[in-house]
Amino acid sequence: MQIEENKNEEFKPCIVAFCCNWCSYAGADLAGSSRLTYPADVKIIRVPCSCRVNPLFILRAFQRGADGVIICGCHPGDCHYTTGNYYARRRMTLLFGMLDYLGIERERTRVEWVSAAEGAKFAATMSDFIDTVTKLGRNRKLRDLRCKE
Amino acid sequence: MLRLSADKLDKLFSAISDAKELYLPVEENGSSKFDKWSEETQVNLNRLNTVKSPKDLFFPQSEDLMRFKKEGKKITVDTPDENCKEFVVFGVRACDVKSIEVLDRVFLSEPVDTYYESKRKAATIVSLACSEPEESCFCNIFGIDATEPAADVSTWLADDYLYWEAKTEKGEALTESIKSVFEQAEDTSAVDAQKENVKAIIEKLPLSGLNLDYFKNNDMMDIFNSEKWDELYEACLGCGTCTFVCPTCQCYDIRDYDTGHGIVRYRCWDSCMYSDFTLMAGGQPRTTQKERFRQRFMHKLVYFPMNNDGEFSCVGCGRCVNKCPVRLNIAKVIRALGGEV
Amino acid sequence: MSRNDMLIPKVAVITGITTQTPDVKTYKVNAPEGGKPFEHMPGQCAMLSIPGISEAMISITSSPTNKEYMEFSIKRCGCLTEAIHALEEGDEITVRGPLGNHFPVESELKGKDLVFIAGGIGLAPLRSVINYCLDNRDDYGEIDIVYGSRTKQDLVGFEEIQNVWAKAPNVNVYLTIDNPQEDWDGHVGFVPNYVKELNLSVDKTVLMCGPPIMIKFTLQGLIELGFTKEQIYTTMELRMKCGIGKCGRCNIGSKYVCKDGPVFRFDELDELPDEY
Amino acid sequence: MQRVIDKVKELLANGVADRVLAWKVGEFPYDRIPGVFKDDLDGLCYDSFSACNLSKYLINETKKDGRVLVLMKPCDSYGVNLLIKEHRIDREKIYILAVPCNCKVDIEKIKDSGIKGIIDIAEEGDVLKINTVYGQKELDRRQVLCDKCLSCQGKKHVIYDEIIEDDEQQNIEKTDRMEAVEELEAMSPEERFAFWRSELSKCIRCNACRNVCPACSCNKCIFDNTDTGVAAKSNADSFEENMFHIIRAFHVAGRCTDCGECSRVCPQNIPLHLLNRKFIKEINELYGEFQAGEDAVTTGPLTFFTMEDAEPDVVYKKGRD
Repeated sequence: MQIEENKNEEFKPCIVAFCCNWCSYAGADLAGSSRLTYPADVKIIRVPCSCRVNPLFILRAFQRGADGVIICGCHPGDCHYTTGNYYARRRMTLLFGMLDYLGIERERTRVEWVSAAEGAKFAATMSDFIDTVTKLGRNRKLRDLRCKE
Repeated sequence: MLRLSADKLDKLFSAISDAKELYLPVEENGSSKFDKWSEETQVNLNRLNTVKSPKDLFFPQSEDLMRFKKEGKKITVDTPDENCKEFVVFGVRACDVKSIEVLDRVFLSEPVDTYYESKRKAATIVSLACSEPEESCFCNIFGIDATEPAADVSTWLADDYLYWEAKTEKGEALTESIKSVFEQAEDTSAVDAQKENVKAIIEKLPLSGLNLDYFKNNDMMDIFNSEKWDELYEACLGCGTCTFVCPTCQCYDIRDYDTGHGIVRYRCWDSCMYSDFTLMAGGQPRTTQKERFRQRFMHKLVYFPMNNDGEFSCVGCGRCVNKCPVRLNIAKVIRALGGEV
Repeated sequence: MSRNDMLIPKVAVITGITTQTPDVKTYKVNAPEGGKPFEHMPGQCAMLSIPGISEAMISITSSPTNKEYMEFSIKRCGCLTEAIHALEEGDEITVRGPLGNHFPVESELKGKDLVFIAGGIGLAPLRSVINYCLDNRDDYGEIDIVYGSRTKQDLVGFEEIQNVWAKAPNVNVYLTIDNPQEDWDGHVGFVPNYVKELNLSVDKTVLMCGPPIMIKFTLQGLIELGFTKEQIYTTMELRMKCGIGKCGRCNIGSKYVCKDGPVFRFDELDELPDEY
Repeated sequence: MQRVIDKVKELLANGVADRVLAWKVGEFPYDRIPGVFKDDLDGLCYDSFSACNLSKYLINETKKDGRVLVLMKPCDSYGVNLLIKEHRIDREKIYILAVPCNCKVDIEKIKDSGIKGIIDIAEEGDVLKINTVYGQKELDRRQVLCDKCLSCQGKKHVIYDEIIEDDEQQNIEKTDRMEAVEELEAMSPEERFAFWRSELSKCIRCNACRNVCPACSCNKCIFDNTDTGVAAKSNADSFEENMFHIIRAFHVAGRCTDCGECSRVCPQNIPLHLLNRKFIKEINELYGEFQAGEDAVTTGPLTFFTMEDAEPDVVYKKGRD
């Protein structure tokens, strides 16, 4: 599977968003049904819980051409499985620290807690993240050259 | 014989690389490898062996074989160009020269591997005689003379001069093209003295006395069933270090990689030490590390000679001796099974 | 720019699919321009591949006497075979071959009485020889076919066995299944036992293929009956990648199964380490 | 070290175990191979070159019958605790003899100093007397110690049944183990990227770091499992090594005992311990000091949390002026 690259001259980042089924995925729905707009460059991948996101998923997304990866989960304390997002929080903190340590731009990864009721927050978060990543430009450091066209 | 002052080596390298790409032992970031020469490269001709052997130039650790494109149900196969740019490898030790002969027996036997062949044809190999063998060396037991390396051109670094002697047509051609950097060596006594000296040193090296008779004179199944294997393999971690630093190991894997816009089929080095090497949907014929460990050495010391006129698939370069994380190696295997004279 | 290397496959198209058993399908394969991708001898193999999945060694089940197409019987058991089972008529795959040696149909086997012993999908490589022999019927003596599988449904090519082989002159077909079944009135029992019951005359030549456990016990049985290892051939399978004796995967002793095999006589196997 | 051999003999004679896992002499005076001895202790050796961590070998050893006596250096003992905690080894089946350690010598460093053709090495105090085919050489052993020893956690054994007390004074100047990590952190992202790019691109995917690691004890590694789609075994692209090493470091995060074996065995001399130490440093700073293998019961930092944990954006805030 290849995340399609926009070949227009103007840089449009490719964003992968891992969204928890119980909150932010519904938040995205709400954003949609409330007719809130956010750029269409976000590819949402639904996961059962933010702690389902294996660091490999994030690296794979970058490998295949993502310019930014965002993980959205339930607010701490609100996890459908009680504690999943607490574990995710530690894992992602460490992983992001490592990516930074390896010289990968730290703004390319983000974790955001978005509940099912926060459609507006979802849209705003995505717009903001896209802005940040757009400023950074194309992800060149964590990319598999074989996947380049 | 020709010669050139050792402080003018850069001149030689730049003359060679004017016409062809030049690869030679390079020191980089705490490691060494055969790499392309440019004025900035840190050449190291004192290091006896690079970590990866020059086999990487003929049989790269990873190599694209072909590309597939799928359109609907249609598949098209796209293969890379067969022609390879001519290149020169400089500073290949006698053991590594021999290892390329071993690889030739595998890849140039029918059916010929054209990927290897094209690079092999494009290469001119310039060897460099050893002046300071180390304790891990045992090329002599395979009949290799470290002081008289084969290849297209042989060279010696002795007494601040590089002595140069073309041995084949390819070597003559290369010499002709860069003739101007050399002077005629009237006196080659420095080379002779070095040869004498190094031969005496080799006599004294701890592994020089290893004996291969056991592997020559015993039945394959007797060696295979030897009880010694039980003890030998014990510490083996099952990593692939020995395989990947080995100049003669030639096993490979073929894999497909979906790039999202076509499929690349590539091959890469593989190791018989890995548990998934022989794993099938239906089971695993080599169930423990013992079998895998035994396979590697049986192949080098017994199976390969059986198929190749008694030629061993080890050249005594000592890389596995130096690099094994737990210091197991072929020398230990030869000694444990076969003993010494 | 086509390059000639044994690692580079040819494109082929699937022109027919027959579902043989719940997990075995037989595929007719042609070159895109028609005809066969290449010629082969009975017992030889080919590397089939779906680019992007992987490549695997599969025996060619059709006889070389079939001039129109090639056939492969494939049991679903791994990653690639799973993907092949999902293919449809008209889909393209890649093949390369012929690889390996073949049964000595033109030499040692000529004029002999032949016994074919197969279990399950093990019939696939033997089917090539059986049909070759039937198409050159005068060159061979009496033919016995002993074939067993777990259930009636798992017998590969049941129709061909009943309608073609069983009706051919001087051919005896013996079928068996592991356990009794309602719509089965034939023999019930494991192949090795059945072979012993059949009391085959010991001057025949045996060609055998099946799961390792079947091979092991049938071989024992045949030796007890008085057969020698020189009379018994089998065809083997190991993990393979290159198919030309270079990648090292299928190396047993001094042999490479892909190049020196897959067909071996049991006296040859005796001289090799037991790593298959 | 005669003391150690005598003790082993005594313990075996007393029947505490029926075999001993220790270091065995090899081809060269500096070869120390992990090995199991039964009655004949010929070749058993413990000296400056016994650098291999034996703890991982216990996984296989404890699958066998009987009890095994194992020699443990201070740094290796953390691995034993970790493996006990993760139920990889059965405490009942091992008898641990703690042996003192005054840092190990790195043969590569000796060779890098230009010494070739080593026939014999004798140790006299801090002096290594090296006999080579090119003549007699001398070296100060403190100049050629293993990197992992220069910044180890000290001489404390965290688990043992019996201990051979240390009678030597530590005379080696240790460095702070986080020094190199901090240096990297102080670099700009571009410099860090260049550093890691050049280090990791040397990787030949031999898996030595993984196979030697006491924390890497999965029965089947994710990188060996073709079903995961990441089972690439080549260094076909810079991304591959990046991914392999990041994920491996992440898998051992909170479990890495910092024994330093990964860097020691790397044939390409990649400073892999700097990845693991980064995680250790972050964990210590964010979630409180934690030393994996300190004991065999404390829950690891990645299988634990508090409500007040830092949000992942601490990473962005760090070092921001």
